[in-house]
Amino acid sequence: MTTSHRHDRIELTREVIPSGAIASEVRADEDGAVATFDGCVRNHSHGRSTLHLEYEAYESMALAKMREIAEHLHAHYAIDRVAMVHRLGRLEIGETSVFIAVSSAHRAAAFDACRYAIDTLKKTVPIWKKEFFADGAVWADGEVPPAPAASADAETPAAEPASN
Amino acid sequence: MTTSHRHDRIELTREVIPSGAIASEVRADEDGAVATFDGCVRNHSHGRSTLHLEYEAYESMALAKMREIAEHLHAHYAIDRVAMVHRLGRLEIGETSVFIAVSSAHRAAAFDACRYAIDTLKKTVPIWKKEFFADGAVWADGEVPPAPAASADAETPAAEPASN
Amino acid sequence: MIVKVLYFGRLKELSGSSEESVEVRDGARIEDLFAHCSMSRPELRKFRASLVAARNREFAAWDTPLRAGDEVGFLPPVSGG
Amino acid sequence: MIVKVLYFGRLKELSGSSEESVEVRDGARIEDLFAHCSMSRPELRKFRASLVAARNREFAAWDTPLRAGDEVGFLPPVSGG
Repeated sequence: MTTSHRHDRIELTREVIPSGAIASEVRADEDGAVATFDGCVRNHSHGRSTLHLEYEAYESMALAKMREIAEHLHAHYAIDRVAMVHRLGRLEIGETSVFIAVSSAHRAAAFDACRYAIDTLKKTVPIWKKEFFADGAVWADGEVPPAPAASADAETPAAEPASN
Repeated sequence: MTTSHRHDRIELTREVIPSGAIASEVRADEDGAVATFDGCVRNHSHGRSTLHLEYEAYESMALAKMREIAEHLHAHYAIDRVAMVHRLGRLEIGETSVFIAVSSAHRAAAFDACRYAIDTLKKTVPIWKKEFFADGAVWADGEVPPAPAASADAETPAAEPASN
Repeated sequence: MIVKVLYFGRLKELSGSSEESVEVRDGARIEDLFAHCSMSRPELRKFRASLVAARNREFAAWDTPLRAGDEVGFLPPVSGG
Repeated sequence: MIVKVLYFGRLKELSGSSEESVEVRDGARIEDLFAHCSMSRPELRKFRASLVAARNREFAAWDTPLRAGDEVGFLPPVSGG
């Protein structure tokens, strides 16, 4: 299990993401910089007009992976707080699907951490996007997350209450 | 003179910067990403407790230099809109001194452009910060903007109505 | 032993369910579980190359041995963000 | 000819004014103007090495010739952001 950083906000939600409020929350008095990334629904994809999107997630695992990203940021960048919120369900054009905010004393760490977070989220967090067009719907092309090639047979961890 | 990008918002202000509203404004329906940078007043500087700050600017030149930065972004990054607002006058701890937001179809351009903008603003825009501590005030150490080393005597541009 | 299987995205649509409990032999590995699940849903097989498996909410190799009560997800390429 | 001189930040505090009109000889360059302004305010001189000059809101070399009506700023290191 990872350390929990008290002020971080890691969430999945089916409501509109309150980006402004989240960006304000991550800032403490010792911070001089807040970098944010807002991923929002474009009106086009691969040359076709998008009507709306739907996102679904393996929710428990997605939250675990998002928390891992936040822990990585705290371990590798001189940052203060992290907020990372992804929306699920139906989203209209212009709505925010993911919002990430990182605060720090100095700007380089906030920028680097924010970018690492969204790049890694897109590669490793089990969330799926379905795109709805006038003539049908498709699951978006995605990224294959890196997974172990072979198991270390001898010592695979047991399921929760080690029921064997 | 540079082209003006209709939707850009380049401002100096003595009021609280409405970061959330600005971040929303830069997003159009064709954008999938908004990267923002919020520079805010830290409660410390070089190990001393900051009480408040004051910013002043060579306003006409600062606006011209900020517009130049925005034009550079449009020329060099695949972005949509730029907002760049700097506050002047007295600022309290936690208040935003500068807010930059950049929208684009894809995230890399928004991040790169936003970062170029704040890095360049800090080096080239004539704005000065005075830091107030319990035991006095100092003008912050700054950056010396790059300037031409020698003039091209023959063809210096004339002052406004070429009064000679 | 019984394990839980989860399907997401296009796999959920193909398999017609998001979750099922499956009985597998002791010593079975994730790849055996996938083979079992594909028997009744042959369309799953053509996605095998692009899938990643998760065991108890962690990415896992296909040769990972299963234990009773494990939660296994077959994950199509992810597209969050 | 007359040019306008602007002071900012610590220079404004040192010089006791933010703006003045200065009469310089025809053909004067920015460095001549600075020398002129420093005569009545010798403290300005010690900042010379860290200053950048602007002419009509554009950074300018110290040897830039002036024209009547020019607006010249002596800019300390900038610290916005």
